[in-house]
Amino acid sequence: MGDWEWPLILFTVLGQIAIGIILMLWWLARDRAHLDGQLFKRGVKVSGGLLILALLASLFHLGHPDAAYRALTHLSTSWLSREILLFLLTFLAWINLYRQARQLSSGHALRTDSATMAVAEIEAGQQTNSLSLGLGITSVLGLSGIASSAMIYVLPRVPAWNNVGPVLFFLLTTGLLGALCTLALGGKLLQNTQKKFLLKWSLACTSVSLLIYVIYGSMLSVSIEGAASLTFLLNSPLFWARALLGWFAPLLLLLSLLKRPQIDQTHLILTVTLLAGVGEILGRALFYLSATGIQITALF
Amino acid sequence: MQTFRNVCPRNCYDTCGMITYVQDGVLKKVEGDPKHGYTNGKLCLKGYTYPRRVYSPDRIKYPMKQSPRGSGNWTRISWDEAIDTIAKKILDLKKRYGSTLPICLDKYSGNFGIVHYGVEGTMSSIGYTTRAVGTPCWPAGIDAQTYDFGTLYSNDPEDMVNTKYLILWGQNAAWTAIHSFPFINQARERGTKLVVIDPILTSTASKADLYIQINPSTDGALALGMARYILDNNWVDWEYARANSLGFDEWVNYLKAEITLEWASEKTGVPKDIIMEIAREYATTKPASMWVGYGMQRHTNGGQNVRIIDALGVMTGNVGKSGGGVNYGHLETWGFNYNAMVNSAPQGSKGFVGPDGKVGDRSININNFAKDVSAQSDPPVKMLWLACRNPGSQDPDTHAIEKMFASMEFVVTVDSFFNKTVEMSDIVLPATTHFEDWDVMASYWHYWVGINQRAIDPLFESKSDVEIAIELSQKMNALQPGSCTFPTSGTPEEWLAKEFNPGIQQMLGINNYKELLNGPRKAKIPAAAWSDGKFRTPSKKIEIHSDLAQKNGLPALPIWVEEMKTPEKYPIRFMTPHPQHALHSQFQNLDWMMTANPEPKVEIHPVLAAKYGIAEGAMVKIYNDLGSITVKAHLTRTTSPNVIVSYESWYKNSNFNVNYTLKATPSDMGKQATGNDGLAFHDNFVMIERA
Amino acid sequence: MSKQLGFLHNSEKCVGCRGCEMACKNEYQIDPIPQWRKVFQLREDDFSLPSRMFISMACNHCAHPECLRVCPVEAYTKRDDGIVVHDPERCIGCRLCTMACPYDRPQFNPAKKKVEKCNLCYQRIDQGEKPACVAACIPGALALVEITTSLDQKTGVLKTLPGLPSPQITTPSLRFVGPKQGKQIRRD
Amino acid sequence: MKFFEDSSSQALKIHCELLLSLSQFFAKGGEKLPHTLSPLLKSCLAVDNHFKPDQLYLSNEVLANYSQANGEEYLLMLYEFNRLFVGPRAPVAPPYESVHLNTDHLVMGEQTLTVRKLYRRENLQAVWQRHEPDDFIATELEFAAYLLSRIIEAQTVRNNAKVQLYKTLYDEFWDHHLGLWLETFAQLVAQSAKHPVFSALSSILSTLSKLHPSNTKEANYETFAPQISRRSSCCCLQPNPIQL
Repeated sequence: MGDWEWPLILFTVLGQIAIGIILMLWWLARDRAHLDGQLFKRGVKVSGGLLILALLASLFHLGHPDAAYRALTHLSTSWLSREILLFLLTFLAWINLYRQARQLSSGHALRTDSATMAVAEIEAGQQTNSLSLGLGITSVLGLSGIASSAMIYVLPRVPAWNNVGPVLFFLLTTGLLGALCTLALGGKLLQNTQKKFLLKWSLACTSVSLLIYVIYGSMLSVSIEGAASLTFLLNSPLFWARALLGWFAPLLLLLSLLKRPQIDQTHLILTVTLLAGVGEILGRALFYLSATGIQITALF
Repeated sequence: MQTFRNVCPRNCYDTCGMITYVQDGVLKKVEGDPKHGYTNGKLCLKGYTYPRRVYSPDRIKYPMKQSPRGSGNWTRISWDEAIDTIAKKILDLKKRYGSTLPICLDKYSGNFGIVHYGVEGTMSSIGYTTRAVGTPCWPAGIDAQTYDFGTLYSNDPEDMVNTKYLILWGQNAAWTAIHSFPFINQARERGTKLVVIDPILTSTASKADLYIQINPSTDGALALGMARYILDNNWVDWEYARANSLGFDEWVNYLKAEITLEWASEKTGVPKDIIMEIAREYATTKPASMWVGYGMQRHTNGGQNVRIIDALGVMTGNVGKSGGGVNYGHLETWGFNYNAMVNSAPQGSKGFVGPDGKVGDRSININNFAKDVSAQSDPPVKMLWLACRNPGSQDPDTHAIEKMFASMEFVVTVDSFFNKTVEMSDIVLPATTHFEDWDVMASYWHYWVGINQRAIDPLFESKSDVEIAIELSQKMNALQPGSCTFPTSGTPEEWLAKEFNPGIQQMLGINNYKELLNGPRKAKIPAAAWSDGKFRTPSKKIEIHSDLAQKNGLPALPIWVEEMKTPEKYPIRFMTPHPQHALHSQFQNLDWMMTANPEPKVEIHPVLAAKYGIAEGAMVKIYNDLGSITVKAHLTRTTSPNVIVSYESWYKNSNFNVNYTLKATPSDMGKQATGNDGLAFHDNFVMIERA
Repeated sequence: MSKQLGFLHNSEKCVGCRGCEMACKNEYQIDPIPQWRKVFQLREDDFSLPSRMFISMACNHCAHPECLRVCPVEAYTKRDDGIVVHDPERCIGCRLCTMACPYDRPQFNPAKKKVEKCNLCYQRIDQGEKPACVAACIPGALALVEITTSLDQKTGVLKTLPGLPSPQITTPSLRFVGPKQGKQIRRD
Repeated sequence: MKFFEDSSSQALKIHCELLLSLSQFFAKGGEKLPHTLSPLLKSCLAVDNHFKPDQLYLSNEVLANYSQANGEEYLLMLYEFNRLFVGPRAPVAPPYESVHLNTDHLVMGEQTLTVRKLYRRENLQAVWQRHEPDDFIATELEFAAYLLSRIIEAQTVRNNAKVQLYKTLYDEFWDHHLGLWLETFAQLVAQSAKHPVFSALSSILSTLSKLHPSNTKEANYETFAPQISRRSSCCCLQPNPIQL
């Protein structure tokens, strides 16, 4: 059985939230003027903050963080090298977004002036294009970064990991927490359609995540080590907490949110985001804890 | 990088030749000495940990004084103060009791270097003292072979390559004599069958062609059954037996009259057909060799069982033959001067008047140390001197030891690590390791002798036993001229040189001890013990009928003597054989060992474990009237359902000590050659429960 | 890669004396925790008769070393003779190799915060000496061999033993002569 | 105010005295605490007045309090000293650099030999060389003090080259040896000390290491004849007979 890997848990989950937010912004900015400037700025700032935190957290996993830069040197076969590279590129792309966010303010001011509305429309339009390009690039880099983090754990030695599971889990975390955090950040800045979409999307992610986990779990038992992981999970109160906080509670809340759009949702959204966040953190902790490797079975 | 020659001085069959690598005066690593023909440039797992022993920050560094004893309140004192305190105490006791008999020495096998007999010399030189006499390890077997052949004397173990049939009888070479395996393997590669007879399926037994899990303490019965079958089939070497032994026919009559295969099988738990099989094979495959381990003689009838096995060897004419023998051990290569040991008592010393009227030391039983020390009244024992010895964890009945120590006036211990004995001492003196000493070591198994150089300077303020004796002598003579006869000069190397004599030099084919610096030497004696037929018994023959044994209250013949019966209250036999990662209380406390073997275990048969609801890894309380220990269970079918096994050892920061439950039950023999009967370590009975 | 060196462990001769384990520590004066080479006692139930049977295992210098594949800093390199060498200078202590190796032979040294493992004494081999463990093996159970098809065709040479991970994961350069069990007269 | 930001002879003297009194404390052992505690207190007070390091006054109060202690109290301190640093039971905090800095935690490690070389560069050697490890804390502290005393001498004769050289040597020795393990050692003592004096000792040791600024210039080397004073307060180092 593995250990409680705080650095890795924080690195993966925070990184995935950050990229999830960018991804959602990208979707919102998919065509002109849908993405509110304020939300864009807020989103970029928050995701950047999370990304930095994530990268810092990852250092604590190393015996010699000072030499972390060397981790870039084995791109040929090491998914860890690839992950680091992609996350650094994502970070660069984010810096560009940040630059755009700062310029945006000037562009934004124009809107208020009705006389030059036309100009503003165009400028805003161009901006949105370049924005969505920037967001697009960041998201793609980020998503591939996340995919490579997942690939690190696809180890023949660890049957529970040696499958598509890790990739799916990591991406779903990205989608779910990305959407929820965007909702939480967006608040009034989001149009109802956008809200609705994000809620539906979150709902989809949660249910898919639950579904996949069930299938994944049932497949674990084919190998001895996988079975060991499974029994560990089912016997761990953590797992049931994770199920409750990360799957069932969010499902109910999201459904009720979609059913009754009229009521003020801010608090509910915050709650569901929080719950899902905790759920995912526990989920990630269990991911590491439950890992059982194929090993020598001897007496001593 | 400089290299030095050393020899491992531990109480072990193999007594390995070592090469020590030293740089800037620091010991870097150790290797086996390729010039040592028996250990062949290889060490055991323990030997390789020596650098950790020498440089462990846990080592005892300075003379220290504890006040009061057992309080853990230690004061560092100078050598001068330590020796002054000790000297004054000795003189004070001498004054109060008119002799030095209140001073008791307990020294044994912590370091078997010849110069270390200076410990005994230290005591002799202050007067007549009380001495823990005997050996816990192997005395019953020694006496058995002394009654039969006149002394213990075995074939060169390298001669095992010539055997065609090999029985290891209660011997776990894989753990205690690993260097014999290449020779055993050579023989096996040429088709020799290996039979291992042992109550425990040891690592050695696991390699056997035939493993026989015998009822403990019934080895003699098995040998008698074999003898009867050999007799019935007339596979007896009458010529050899009648020509070389006394009382053979008398024993044959006993076999005819008293022994049946059914009885032997019933006693030993070994099926009849198996007894017949090994009897036939052993008697008809020539030469056939038997290696009698020390484990099998640690019983109340252990010596007698060895005598029976000896007789089996004689009956088949396997004694005195290359590739044969009933091999147990030898002291042929130990003919040194013991110069450091032989010091006459000071003028006018009063001694103990023995039953024979001789004045001398007062000897007490090393194997019942606690009780015997406490039993002395005229004069009582007031002071203990302990060197090369850790009774605190190695003697039977630890509680009794604790009580006895508490009753002492003064306890001095010389040691390198803070073990249970040091814990109960007033003064501890830091001992050197063998890398910091000059010495010479012989083996009680192989025929090689090697020199041990001082490879590094003694660490901190550690001193060798002889250096301590010199200081003590200087001090005592200053305080009271003539009160100590130990020489007050000589460098460690000079002391080593004084141990050699023409006899030993001739045996080793050298003219000067310095020649040993080029490599260990093998004694020039025949590979087959007793091949000259000159036995050392009173009759100069093998004494199947031994009047000496009879005189000592033992059966004259190698006949069956009943084993100790399992008591109702304590139905489980608790065996505590030698460990793999330690030699008694040495080695296991070192960091490498604590990583490789972090905790003690007790081996329990699944059937027995189930009976007491004990699961793998559960903690088990093992207890009897004497005391109890609690240890982790390991379920294994390598033991039998009525025997549990835990290997004696001293773990760092642990009070695990099997001897809390071990009664000081004497074995049947030992008095004749070693002064006291041995210990029936393996006749220990307990009860278990889930802790 | 011109050849593949590896170990041949004769479980028939090995008595589990652990000399190899400590000879390795002595040769490199390894810190207390890491065990480059470790002797394992096989489970009794995996064999027809209960007895004490052992394998001695260090790094298996696999043909497909997972440690080398996953290591982000190229601390692992595979020599022409197939020896997988770990360079502690490069290691940053990410411990991914310890997750990836089915034999747990890359060992994390908490004192150095880096991973260490057996490098098959390549310095000794380059000077024509035997690896320390092989040189120290008293019963002659451990040998340095070249892993070849002809070796694998020899009768009695096994690729794995009960209790060991499937060799398919990393194709270890370790071969066995299986333990032989004699006749046992038991009291249970 | 920190050491070396203030390299006035007075500051150096105070620093030097602290090192020496600590060296004494360890060298003379628990048995001599009645003689080594007050000097330690004295030098700590001087440090406190001059540099005002935070918290030091607390330890000083403890020292002040216990330096007045009666014989019995001193016995308790003695037993604690031996439990922590000497034995015969495996000591809690062995006072040797290599035990803490070398990952195998043995005495006579590589650090022991490197400090031996440093001493030799100054034509000095540990008094019990080859028996006592050269990286015994008292010896290292005394050597540090020695280097400071050389700076002071050089300052008085206005030999700036020499001042610079010995400052560099001092930094080098501190940064590669004492400075590397003193804090760890202090922590170990703090964790297991059962007597206030040793908690105080621990904080004095950490004050010492905290106050020292890190600085790693290599010295371009030329040796001067050793000037080790044969004052009673020097007992671990002696002129190297081979060199002289």
